[in-house]
Amino acid sequence: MHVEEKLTAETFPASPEKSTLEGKNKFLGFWLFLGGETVLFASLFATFLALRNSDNGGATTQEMFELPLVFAATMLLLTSSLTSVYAMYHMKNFQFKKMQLWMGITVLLGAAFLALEIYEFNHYIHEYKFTITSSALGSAFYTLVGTHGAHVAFGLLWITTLMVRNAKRGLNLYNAPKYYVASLYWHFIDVVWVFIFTVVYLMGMVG
Amino acid sequence: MSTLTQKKGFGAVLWDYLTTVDHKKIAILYLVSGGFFFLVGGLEAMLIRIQLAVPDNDFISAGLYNEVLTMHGTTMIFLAAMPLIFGFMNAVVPIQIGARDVAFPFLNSLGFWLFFFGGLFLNMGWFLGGAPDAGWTNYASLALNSPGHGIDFYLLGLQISGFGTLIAGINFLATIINMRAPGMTYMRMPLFTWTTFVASALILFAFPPLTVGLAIMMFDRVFGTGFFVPELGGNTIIWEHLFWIFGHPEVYILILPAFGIFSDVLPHFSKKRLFGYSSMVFATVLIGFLGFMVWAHHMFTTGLGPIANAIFAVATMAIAVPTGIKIFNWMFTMWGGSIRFTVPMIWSVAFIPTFVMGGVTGIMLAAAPTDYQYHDTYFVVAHFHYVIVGGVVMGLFAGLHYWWPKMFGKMLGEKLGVVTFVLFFTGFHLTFFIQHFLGLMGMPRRIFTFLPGQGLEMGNLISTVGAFLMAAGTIVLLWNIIISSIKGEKAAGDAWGDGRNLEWAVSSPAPEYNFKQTPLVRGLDALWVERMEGNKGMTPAEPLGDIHMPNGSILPLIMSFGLFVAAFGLLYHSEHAWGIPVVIIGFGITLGCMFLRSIIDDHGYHIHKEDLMNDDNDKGVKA
Amino acid sequence: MEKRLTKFRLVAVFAMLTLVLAGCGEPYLSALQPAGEVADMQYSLMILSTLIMVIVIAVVTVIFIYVVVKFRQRKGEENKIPEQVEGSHKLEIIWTVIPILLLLVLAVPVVSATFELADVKAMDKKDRKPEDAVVVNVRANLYWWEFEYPDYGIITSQDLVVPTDERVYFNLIASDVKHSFWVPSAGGKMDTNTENVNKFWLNFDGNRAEQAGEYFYGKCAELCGPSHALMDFKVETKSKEEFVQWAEEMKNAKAVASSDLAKEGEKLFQEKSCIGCHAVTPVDERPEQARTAPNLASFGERSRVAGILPHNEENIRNWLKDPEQYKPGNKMTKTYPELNDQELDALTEYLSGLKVEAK
Amino acid sequence: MANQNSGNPKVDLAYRRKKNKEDMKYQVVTFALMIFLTVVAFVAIGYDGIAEWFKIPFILLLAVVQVIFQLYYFMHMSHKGHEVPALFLYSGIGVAFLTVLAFVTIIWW
Ligand code: HEA
Ligand code: HEA
Ligand code: HEC
Ligand code: CUA
Ligand SMILES: [Cu+2]
Repeated sequence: MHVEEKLTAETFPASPEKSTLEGKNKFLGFWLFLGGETVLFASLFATFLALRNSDNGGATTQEMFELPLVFAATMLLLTSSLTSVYAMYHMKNFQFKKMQLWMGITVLLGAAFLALEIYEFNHYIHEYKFTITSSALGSAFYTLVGTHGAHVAFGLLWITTLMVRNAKRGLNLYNAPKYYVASLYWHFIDVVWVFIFTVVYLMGMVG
Repeated sequence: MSTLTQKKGFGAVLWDYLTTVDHKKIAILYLVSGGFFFLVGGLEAMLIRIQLAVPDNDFISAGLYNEVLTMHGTTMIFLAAMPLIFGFMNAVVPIQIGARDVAFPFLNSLGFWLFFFGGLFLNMGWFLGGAPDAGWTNYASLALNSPGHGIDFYLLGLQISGFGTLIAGINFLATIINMRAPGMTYMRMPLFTWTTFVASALILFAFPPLTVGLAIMMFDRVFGTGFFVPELGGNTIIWEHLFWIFGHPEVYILILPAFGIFSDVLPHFSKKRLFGYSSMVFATVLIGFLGFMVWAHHMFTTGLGPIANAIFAVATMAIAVPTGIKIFNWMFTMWGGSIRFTVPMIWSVAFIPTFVMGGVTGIMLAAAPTDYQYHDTYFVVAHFHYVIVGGVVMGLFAGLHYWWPKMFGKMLGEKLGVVTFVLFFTGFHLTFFIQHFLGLMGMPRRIFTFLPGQGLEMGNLISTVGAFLMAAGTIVLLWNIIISSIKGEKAAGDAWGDGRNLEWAVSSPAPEYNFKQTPLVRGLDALWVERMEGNKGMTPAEPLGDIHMPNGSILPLIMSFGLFVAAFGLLYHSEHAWGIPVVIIGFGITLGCMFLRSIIDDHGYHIHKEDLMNDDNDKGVKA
Repeated sequence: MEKRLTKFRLVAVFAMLTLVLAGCGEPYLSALQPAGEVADMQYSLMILSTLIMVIVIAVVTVIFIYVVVKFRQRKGEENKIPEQVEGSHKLEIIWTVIPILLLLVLAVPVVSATFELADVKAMDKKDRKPEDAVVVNVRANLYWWEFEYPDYGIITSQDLVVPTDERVYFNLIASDVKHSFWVPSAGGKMDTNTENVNKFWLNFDGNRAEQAGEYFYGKCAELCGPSHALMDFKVETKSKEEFVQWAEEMKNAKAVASSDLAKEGEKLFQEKSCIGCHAVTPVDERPEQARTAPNLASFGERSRVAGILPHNEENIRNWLKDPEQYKPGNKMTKTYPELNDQELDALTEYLSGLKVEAK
Repeated sequence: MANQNSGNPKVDLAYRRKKNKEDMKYQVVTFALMIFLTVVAFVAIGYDGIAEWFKIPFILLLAVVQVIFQLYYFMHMSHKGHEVPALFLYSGIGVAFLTVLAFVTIIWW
């Protein structure tokens, strides 16, 4: 089966992401990559935890963090996880248009999340003079949350590129694994965020 | 001459190598650049030994010594040993598992070029106002205190090459999991493939902490963050942990593939199957696993407290058990065999007692209270050169001689090989054995000179003499390579005779598609099994058909070059206005290439059945 | 009987190993010639572990040589195909279990010694009296050491003075980059970190200290910059009474310049801003951060200049003239106006006369 | 190629669509649970009536449960063919756990 062969809903395989060797490799390689990312974020979390009280006399996390904002951000990201699941659902059903649509919604939600985060950082910097250089806590906070944010931004770029690139030619076995892997990446970002809101924000409120 | 390889001009050959995604050519790229860096690192070692030959020497100054010392360690570990290992993995592993290619040919090439430009960047320090000087461990307080840009070269250079390593690791994992030929079950994989697998897994989990450590230290130095600045509430111990969480697995990343090489060579030249294959596999996995829970044995004197020290001491000692299993299995592989002392075999045989000596001093170091005495002395230097040179480098030498014919189609001279061995081996023990005692007698490591009258003169002089012997051995090796590539004997597919694994079933060098027909594997030591049943070669698992090949690409090189450029911008951004624009340009190049890569479809090409049939008969046939 | 014999053999091997190793190095510097409780403990662990390792190496070597000699391919055997043995469970169990046992033998004393050596309860005790335990605050600085005796309110540099035959407790910290405090003859090292205080103890054996000579040598064991190699210090041991007496004398010591030349030196010491960094009395009440240079109160009695050069007028003079030549990257170079010959003489004279001990 | 089913594409399709739909139902339930867990965590922290010592372990537990949902349902780890990914992910989590554990226990200054 050639990868770019035009398929129909009937001939489209059940696991399009794994029905070519390239797809299988991509699928596996990406999971491996996520294993490594786990350790990468763990190192950042660990560093943050070691420095979470090193505020250098500046504002403490209890003073700064505002739960409503974090809650809103969390809802946006969690929902975007669900919308990307919808996109994959339509991919399996070979409904390209619907898939694109849900991917698009995912991107919008992700962008909204990112905007909130930028607003939040800006707020801390101007309101509390809490910057990446003001204390070790600041360094650890912005690096951890910022790395996550950078992942979100990269994810947005990636998914958008995919959508634009494939808008005209529809779904095939060459690009199905790409979409699949991008959605895995998106879920992973969500997983990391679950720990960020728990460990950084919620635990930061407890002190 | 085959229809596929016509004579090409120099330019075409160069272009071919710059754009290649063929694992066998990437192997050669790794081998050549790793070999070059080995010479550089060795030269630095010679400077160290000359400086320390006599007390109060002023051959090189204190500041320069620290740079040489740091670059020696860093170059040897990151730019020599690892790439050489990757070279052999690339040359051999896909063939050993009966694959036509690796899982990600494009990424494979990207991994190489990232390493290459990272290494280049690291060494730029020499020409641009100072190399890193805080030791290869680059402890935070000293690194942040170091003036000039040396440390920045270290941080950015290793960051770039680290990405390359990570990519290479993922590639090998995916290759071994997904690309094995029919019948090549996990428990039939040659040990070199197994150790590649485990080492790649270690890379996958060990490099991210290094990435984080390098990144946050770079932030501290370049942007003024406070991770390691006590005045801002930072903590330098974090660096030590991050470094060693990476650093300890790293030493197993180096040694495991070397173990793999020995595990392939010893059975081959003993004409016997590997003794206790499954326990060898088990031991490999166990070493990899334990490797992640012992890192703090490098930090016994940091002040972690007795509970942590005791736990890490005992955990470290546990590694003796799986390693011991391996040592005995190797000896019993030879037991009852018919040992042929070829050059690779000589290296492998000599490795056994040498490594045991290095390993047992490791256990001595693991005894926390005594490590308070050994730590940061020449005893440690002796330990790790015994395991690294006596293990890794000897493994590389064994592998080099063993697979040279497979990679280049010509044998290396055996006589000169023996000369190299004798010189290097004698020199090695002369250099490093005495260092155990120097350490115990009170000589700290990383000192640029020592004072007369403290009883350290004799030992240091002997050590230096030994180093010259090693250098002589290395030079003979270079000579051997030159001579034999001019008039070496042409190697057959099964270059050494009695080959056991699949790499000996294809021609030397292997055709670009490795196997005309994917082989069917029917047991451990696949080729040997066929031979014992009277077959000449492997049984094919598929009919002859078109072979799908990936296209070459120049993008990996440009992508890596982009990061190289960006790194310069970052390094100089605080003192030159062009810094930030250069960062943007650099990242732009890289992102642009990534963008191109993702929008240009690359379906590769096919080698047609007819061409394969016309192709030189003895290429890849037996499969 | 049987048991006693094996025990005897063990002791004999121990003794032999001890003899062999003890020949090594200088008694004031070598970890192989321990001179105190900690070093002894570590030394006996070293011997124990070496012994185990010698056994391991011996076993491996014997099998190894046998195999390599016995099973090499001889002429005419080129086509022989040895039996393809898969493995042997019995053997594998043997070489799994025996190493585990050997490691247990090592691990038990290792763990107990780890806790023993970390026992600093005595110094942390609430309302500890100076008589209970001697405490020294060690502060490591780029290429020089400061030793503060909080119980006596005095400070020395470069030369550590300790009482013998009792546990001396140390608080260790670094003021700039990480260093490591190591007196090989007395025991293993402990790092001086930049952000936290480390604690440990040593014990100096009076008799063996005497045999070792005037001083024990101490070293910095963590790469800290160009002059890391030269960051040495000395340890002077005294009996408890002498130590207490010394401390009292230190408390009351004053810098006095006797000769005219020395008086001139004293004046220069003020004028050339030396006093801005160096204190000349052992009681220095400035905060740590202000104490940026070695305390010179007892400089006249030291055995080394800057921790490394033999103590004589020639070297003092040379040091003052160009410290960079002796310790690259040190923090004194270029911080004071250049000195002419006459000024050098005067300062040397003055510095040589800085003594605290009433001898 | 990858059509492991009956061979009649029409039947397969209908069957697969149905199955996918079922899957999707689970996904939505999963999502609802995740939202619920999140709300509980936020409320637990915001509410003063809960003992302080209890809060941190409690929300950590909630996070772990939620992540398991993400991995097994959203990321399909419950489907077969995920043995190797699971192995590597868990290894990664193991290393991650050790790292975090070390940083919260033996870096205390
Ligand atoms: C290839 C590299 C390599 C390898 C394989 C090893 C292997 C081991 N290493 Fe080594 N090590 C280094 C490279 C390596 N090391 C480096 C580079 C450093 C210094 C880093 C720096 O500070 O710059 C270092 C430092 C180092 C230290 C820190 C010392 C210090 O700084 O104070 C310690 C402490 O525990 C240690 C322990 C060990 C142990 C227990 C093993 C074990 O894996 C060894 C196991 C092998 C055997 C034990 C032999 C065979 C076994 C038998 C025959 C069975 C019977 C044996 C017994 C019962 C004992 N190593
Ligand atoms: C793979 C790792 C590796 C390898 C192979 C080596 C190989 C050697 N090493 Fe090194 N070494 C380290 C890793 C390695 N080392 C590390 C990690 C450190 C710690 C650094 C730190 O503290 O931060 C260290 C530190 C170290 C020290 C301690 C320095 C100090 O603490 O002050 C010494 C001293 O003797 C030393 C010596 C040597 C010698 C003599 C060799 C020899 O085996 C080298 C043999 C090779 C040659 C001799 C090649 C020479 C070739 C030529 C001369 C050819 C001429 C050139 C051309 C033709 C172009 N090494
Ligand atoms: C910036 C502060 C500074 C100034 C000013 C300074 N020194 Fe120093 N001095 C140091 C430091 C730091 C050292 C330790 C150097 C080392 O060993 O690395 C030192 C070491 C010495 C030593 C050797 C100490 C020993 O214990 O062996 C002498 C003697 C000395 N200085 C004398 C002087 C004199 C005399 C002057 C004035 C002319 C002077 N110093 C000015 C910082 C200073
Ligand atoms: Cu201080 Cu080395
Ligand atoms: Cu280690």
